[in-house]
Amino acid sequence: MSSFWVRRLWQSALTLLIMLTLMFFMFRMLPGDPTATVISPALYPKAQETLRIQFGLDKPLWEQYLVYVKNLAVFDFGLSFHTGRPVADEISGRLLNTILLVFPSMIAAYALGALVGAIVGWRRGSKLEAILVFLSTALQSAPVFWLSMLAILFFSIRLDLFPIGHIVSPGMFPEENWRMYLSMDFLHHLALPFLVNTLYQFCFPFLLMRSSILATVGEDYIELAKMKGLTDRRVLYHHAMRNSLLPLATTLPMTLGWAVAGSVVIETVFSWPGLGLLMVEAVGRSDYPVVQAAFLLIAVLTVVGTLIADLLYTLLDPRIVNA
Amino acid sequence: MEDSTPVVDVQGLHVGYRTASGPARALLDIDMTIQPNERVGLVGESGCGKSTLLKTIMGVLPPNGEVTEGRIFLGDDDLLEMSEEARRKTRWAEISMITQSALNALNPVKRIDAQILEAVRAHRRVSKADGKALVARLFEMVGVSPDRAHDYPFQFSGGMRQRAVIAMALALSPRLIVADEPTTALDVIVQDQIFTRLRKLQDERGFAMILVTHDIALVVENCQRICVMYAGMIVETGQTQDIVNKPRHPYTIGLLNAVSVLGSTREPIAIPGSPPNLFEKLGGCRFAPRCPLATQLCHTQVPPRVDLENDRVVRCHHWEKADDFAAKASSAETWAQAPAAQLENP
Amino acid sequence: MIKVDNLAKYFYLGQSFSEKIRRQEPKALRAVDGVNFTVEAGQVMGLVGESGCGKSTIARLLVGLETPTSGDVYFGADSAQSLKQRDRRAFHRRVQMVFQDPYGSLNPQQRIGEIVTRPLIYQRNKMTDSEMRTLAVTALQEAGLSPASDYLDKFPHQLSGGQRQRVCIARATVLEPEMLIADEPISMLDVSIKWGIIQLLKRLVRERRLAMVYITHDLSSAGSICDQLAVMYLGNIVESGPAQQVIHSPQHPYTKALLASTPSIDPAFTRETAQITGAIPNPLNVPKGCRFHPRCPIAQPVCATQSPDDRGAEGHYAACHFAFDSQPKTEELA
Amino acid sequence: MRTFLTFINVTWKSTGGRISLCIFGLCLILAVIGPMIAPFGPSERCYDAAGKLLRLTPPSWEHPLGTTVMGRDVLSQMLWGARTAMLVGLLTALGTVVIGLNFGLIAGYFGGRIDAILMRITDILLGLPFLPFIIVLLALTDRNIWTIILAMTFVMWRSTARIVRAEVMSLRERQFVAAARTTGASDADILYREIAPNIMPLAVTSITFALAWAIITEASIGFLGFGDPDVVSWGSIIYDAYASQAMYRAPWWVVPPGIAIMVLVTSVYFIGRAYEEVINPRLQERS
Repeated sequence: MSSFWVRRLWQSALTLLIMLTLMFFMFRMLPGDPTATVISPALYPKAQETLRIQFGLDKPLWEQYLVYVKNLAVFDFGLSFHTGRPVADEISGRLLNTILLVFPSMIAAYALGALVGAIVGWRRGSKLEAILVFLSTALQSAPVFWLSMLAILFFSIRLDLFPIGHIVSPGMFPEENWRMYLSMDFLHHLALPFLVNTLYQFCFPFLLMRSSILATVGEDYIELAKMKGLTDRRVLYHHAMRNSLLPLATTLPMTLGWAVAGSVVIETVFSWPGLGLLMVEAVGRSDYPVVQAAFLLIAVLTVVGTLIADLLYTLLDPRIVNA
Repeated sequence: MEDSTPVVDVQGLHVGYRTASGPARALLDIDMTIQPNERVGLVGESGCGKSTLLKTIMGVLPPNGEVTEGRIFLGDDDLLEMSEEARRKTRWAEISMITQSALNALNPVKRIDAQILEAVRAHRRVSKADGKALVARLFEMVGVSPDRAHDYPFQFSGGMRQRAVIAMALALSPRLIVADEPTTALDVIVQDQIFTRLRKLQDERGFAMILVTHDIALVVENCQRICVMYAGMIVETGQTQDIVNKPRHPYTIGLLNAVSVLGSTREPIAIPGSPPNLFEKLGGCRFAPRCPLATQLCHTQVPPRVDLENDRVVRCHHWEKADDFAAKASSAETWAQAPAAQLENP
Repeated sequence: MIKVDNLAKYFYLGQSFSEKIRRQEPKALRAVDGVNFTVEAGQVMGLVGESGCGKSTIARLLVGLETPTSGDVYFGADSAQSLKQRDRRAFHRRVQMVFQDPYGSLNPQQRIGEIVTRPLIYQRNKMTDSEMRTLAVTALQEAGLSPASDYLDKFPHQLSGGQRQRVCIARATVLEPEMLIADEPISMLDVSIKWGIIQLLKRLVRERRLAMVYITHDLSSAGSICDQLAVMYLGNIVESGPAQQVIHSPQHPYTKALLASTPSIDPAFTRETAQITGAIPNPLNVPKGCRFHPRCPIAQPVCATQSPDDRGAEGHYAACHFAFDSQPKTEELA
Repeated sequence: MRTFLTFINVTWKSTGGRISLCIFGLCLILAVIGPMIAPFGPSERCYDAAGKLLRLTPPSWEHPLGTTVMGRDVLSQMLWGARTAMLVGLLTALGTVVIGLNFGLIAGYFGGRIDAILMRITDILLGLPFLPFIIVLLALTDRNIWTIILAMTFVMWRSTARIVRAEVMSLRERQFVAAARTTGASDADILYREIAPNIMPLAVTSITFALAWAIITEASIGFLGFGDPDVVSWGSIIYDAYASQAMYRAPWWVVPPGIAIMVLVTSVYFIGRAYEEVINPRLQERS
C-alpha cells in the first residue's frame, strides 16, 4: 500500500475518533440533562443510585469515556435508556430497513439522472431541456415530506394503489424475520417511498450531469471525436458522458451516508421503521445511547464512503497515480 | 500539378456567428484551393477567422455558427450539401486534422491506441490483430516506440503527444491533413524535428496539407503556397517565393516587416493599431484603419478580388502601389501615416 | 550594475512515508544551478532557453517570488537577500517584472486605474489619491496608452492583448524600479503588434537607465532586442556574450542546435540540419559531467566525466570542452 | 452596496432571473408586512357567528385558505410563516457565507498546517448527519428560532469553506497575485484586496444555495416537531396538519405551505442560476 493510502486511512481514523469524542461529550455537556428521563428525580435516592451504577453514570466523565471507547471496539454501544436492550440490537434491524429503502432508490436516481441529464445536455436548447430543468429545480425545492404527503394523498388515499405507511401490513410478520423482506407485501409497502425518494434524489445528478455535459461540449477532445467521424451517439456515450460521469460516480458513495441521515424525514411520513425514524424517536425520548450510536454509524458510513470515493477516483481516472 | 482536380476547393464562403452581442461575420468571401500533395500555409493573427475556416471545412462549427453562402468541394461533392451520414463518412477518411493543443485534444481518460483505432473503426471493420499492427506501423512512422501505444495521453511528453496526434491523422491515409498550429506549445528543437518528419511523411505517402499558424517563418519554410488572412478575409494568396519577395498587400508587407529575422540587425516594426472586432459592420477594407496607403475609397468599398499572374490573388484597392510601398515599409515613419497610428500618438 | 552571483534554486520533492522512514535524502530538482551574470544599467540581458531550462525560475528569484537555495543578487553593494529581510517593500520597489500572460497578470476585478495605483498603495507610500492618480496617468501615458483618461475606468477584459501588456508595463514602471524583468512579454501577443511592446521596453531601458533581463525562448527576437545574451540548458548558462557574437559565431553545440532549429523568414536562407538527438533529460536526474553530453553531436569520453569550465575571452564564454577550438571536432569524429 | 447593485443588474438580464427576483422580492415584502396585514393572529382561534369553533372549514371569503383543526386561519399562519422562513433563510445564509468565506480564504491561501486543520474540521462536519444533528442540538438546548439558525450555520459553512478554498487555491497561482506580490503587497493585501473580490461570484452562488437549504431545513425541523413552539413556520403548519391526522381530509391546510416553500426556494435557485449564467461566460473568457 502506498503512503498516500496510509495517510488517508490515518486521517479517516482520526476524523472518526474526534467525532465520537465530540459526540460523547456533547451529549453529556449540553444544558439539557438526558439522564433525567431514565433516572427520574422522583425516584428514591437509593433507586437513583442503583440506576446510575447500572448505566455506568456514577464514574467520572473521563472514565465513562474510556469505557465507552473500549466497548465500542467490540461493537458494544451500551444499553438503550428506553428499552434497556443493547443498542446494537435496537439499531441493526432498523439500519437494514433504511438501507433497503435508501440505497436502491439512490442508485436508481443516479443512474437515471445521469442518463437523462447527459442526453438533455447534449441536445441543448430543446424545449424538453427547459421543462425538465424547471421541473427538477422545483422538485428539488419542495420539502420532501410534503411531496410524500401529496403522494400518499393521491396514490394511497384517492387511488388506493399503495398502503399508507409501514414496512409490512400489521400482523403479517409478527416476528419480523428475514422472510418479511422477501414478501410481496414488503415490496408493496416499499414502492411509494421508493418512488418519491427516487424522484426527489433524481434532481441533483440530473442537473449536475447536464451542466457537466454542457461544459464538455466545448472541449477539444469532443470536437476531435466528431472530426474523427464517430457517430453522434458514440461521441456522447464514449467521450462526453464517460468523462462527465467521473465526478458523479465518485460522489455517489459519499452521498449514501448523507442519504441515510436524510432519510429521517421520508421515514417519518411513511412510518418506515428505519434508522431515521429511530433517531427522531430516540431524540424525543432522550435515549442518547441510541442516538449516539446512530450518529456514529452514519459518520462511519460517510467516512468510509469518502474513502471509497477516493479509491474509485484512482481506479476510474488514469491520471491519478498515487505512487 | 495545376491541371489536376483540387483536393478541396472552397468557393465564396461566408460564415457568421449569432452571439449575445449581435451577429458576427467571421468569414467573408473565402476562396481557397488545395491541390493534391500541396502544402498550403494559412497565416493570420488571433481572431482573423482561421480556426472558423478550419471548423467549417471539418464540419464542427459550434451551434451558433452558420454558413451563409458558399461551397466547399471535396473532389466533386459539395460538403455542405451532403447528408449528415455521408458527411460523417468523409471525416477523417478524406480529411483529418492535427490539432493545436494535443493535450486537450486527446481524451485524457482513454488510451492512445484506443483513440486511434476508434477513428479507424468508425469507417471500417478492423480485427484486433490488424488494429494493433496498424497502430504499431503508425507509431513507427512518427518516430515513437510502438510499446508506448497503450499509454494514456498524460504519460506522454508534449512532443510525443503531438506525434501521436499526427499518427492519428495518418491512420486512414486521408487526402488532406489540416494542421492547426501543430507546434505552438513545443520548443523549437522539437518543432523542427516534427516538421522534418511531416515533410518526409508527405513525400512518402502523398497527401495535401494546410498548415495554419501565426508564425510566418514556419510557413515560409514548409509551404509551397501561402494564404494571408486578415479579419475574416484572405487578403493575399500566392506562391511562397512570390509572396515573400514581392508582397502585394500592405498587410502582408507589414507582417513580414513585423517579425525579426535571425542574424539580422534590422529592427522589426509593429503595425499600428490592432485587428478589428468582427461585430463591426463591413464598410470597406477591414485593414484600412491600420494601413498607410488607405484612401477614402478604402474606407467605403470592400476591395475586389484581383487575379494576377502565377495564381496570385490580392484584395487591395492599391495593390499596384505595393512595390513602392514595400521599399519604404522598413521605416517607422511610413507606418506612422496609418490612421490608427495617428490616433495612438496625436 | 546588477550582479547575479552563483544563484541556485533547488526544489525538494515531497517524500513518501517509506522514504521518510528510511531517512533518505530528499530528491532535489535543480531548477537553477549556479548562475552568474551581470546587467549594466541601460542594457538588456537576454536569457534564452527551452522550457524547463530554469529561465523562469531565475525571473522569480530576481523579483523575490522565490528564495534562492544559495547565491545572491547584488544591486551595487546591496545584497538582495539582506535587503529583502530588512525591508521587503523597499526591495520590491527596486525590481519589477512584466509577466508573460497579459490576460492572467491583470486582476479581472480591478479597473486599469486601480491596477496601476495598487503598487503605490502596497508600498504604503502615504500619498494622496490625486498624487497617486497623477503618477498612474503618467505611467500609462508613458506606456503608450494616451490619453490615459480613456483607460483609467476600463476593466482588463475591455482591452486588447497589446494594451493589457502596456498596462502591465505601466504598473511595473510606476514604482520607478532599477531593474525590470520581462518574462516572455510578447510570446502571447499578435505578430503585428509584438514589436510595439519591444520598442516601448527598449525606450524605457534607454531613458530610465533600467537594467533589464529579457527572458525568451525565441533566439531570433532575442538577437535584435538584447545587448548581452546567455543561453541556458538544464539550470546552467552554457554560453554567454554579446548578442550578435553569440548568434553569428555560436560556440556551444547546444546554441548551434537552437540556431539550426529556428525557422527563418528569409527563403534564401537554408539552415543546416540540427544534429541534436533525444529530449531534455529529467531535471531530477541531471547527467554527470557535461549536462549536454548525452545529446551532443561532438561528445567525447571526457564530456561524460568532467563538467566543462567556461572557455573564451572578451565577454564571450561557452561551457564546452571544445569551445573556441579552431578545428571543430565533428569532422574528426565523422 | 456596489456589489449588491451589480448583482441585481446582472440577474435582471434574464427572464427567469427577473421573475425569480420579483417572487423573492414579494416574499421579502410579505415577511416584513405579512404579520401586519394578516387578518388573524397566528394562534388565534376563530369562531363562527354562533360562537362555535371553526374546525377544518374549507376556504371561504372569511378564511381564504380555510381553517385548521384548532380553528386557526391558515392564511394568517402562512403570512406569519413567511417572516420565519425569510428570517431563518437570510440569517443562516449570511452566517454561513461569512464564516465559510473567511475559513476558505485563509485555508486556501496559506495552505500547510492551517489548511490541514481547517480541512479536518470540515471533514468532521461532513461526517455529521445533518438533520439529526440539528435536531439533537435543539433537543438538548433550547427549541427556539435563534438556536435553529445557529445550529444550521454551525453545520452549513463547511461546504462554502470547501468550495471557496478550492477556488482560492487556483486563484493563488494566478499571475496577478504574483504581480501584486512583486509590488510589495502583504499577505493581507493579497488575500482581501486581490483574491477576495474574485471570490464574489462564488459567494453569491453559495449564498443562494445556503438560503435554499436553510429554508428547506427549517421546514423539515418544524415538520419533525422540533421547531420553535412560539413561532409559526411553514414547516410547523404542515406538522400540525400531519400530527392532527387531518391532513388527508383538509388539503387546503397542507398544500399552501408546501407550495410557498417550493416557489420561494425555486426562485432562489433560479436567481443563483441566472447570476451564474451571466457571470460565467465572462469567467471563461478570462481564462
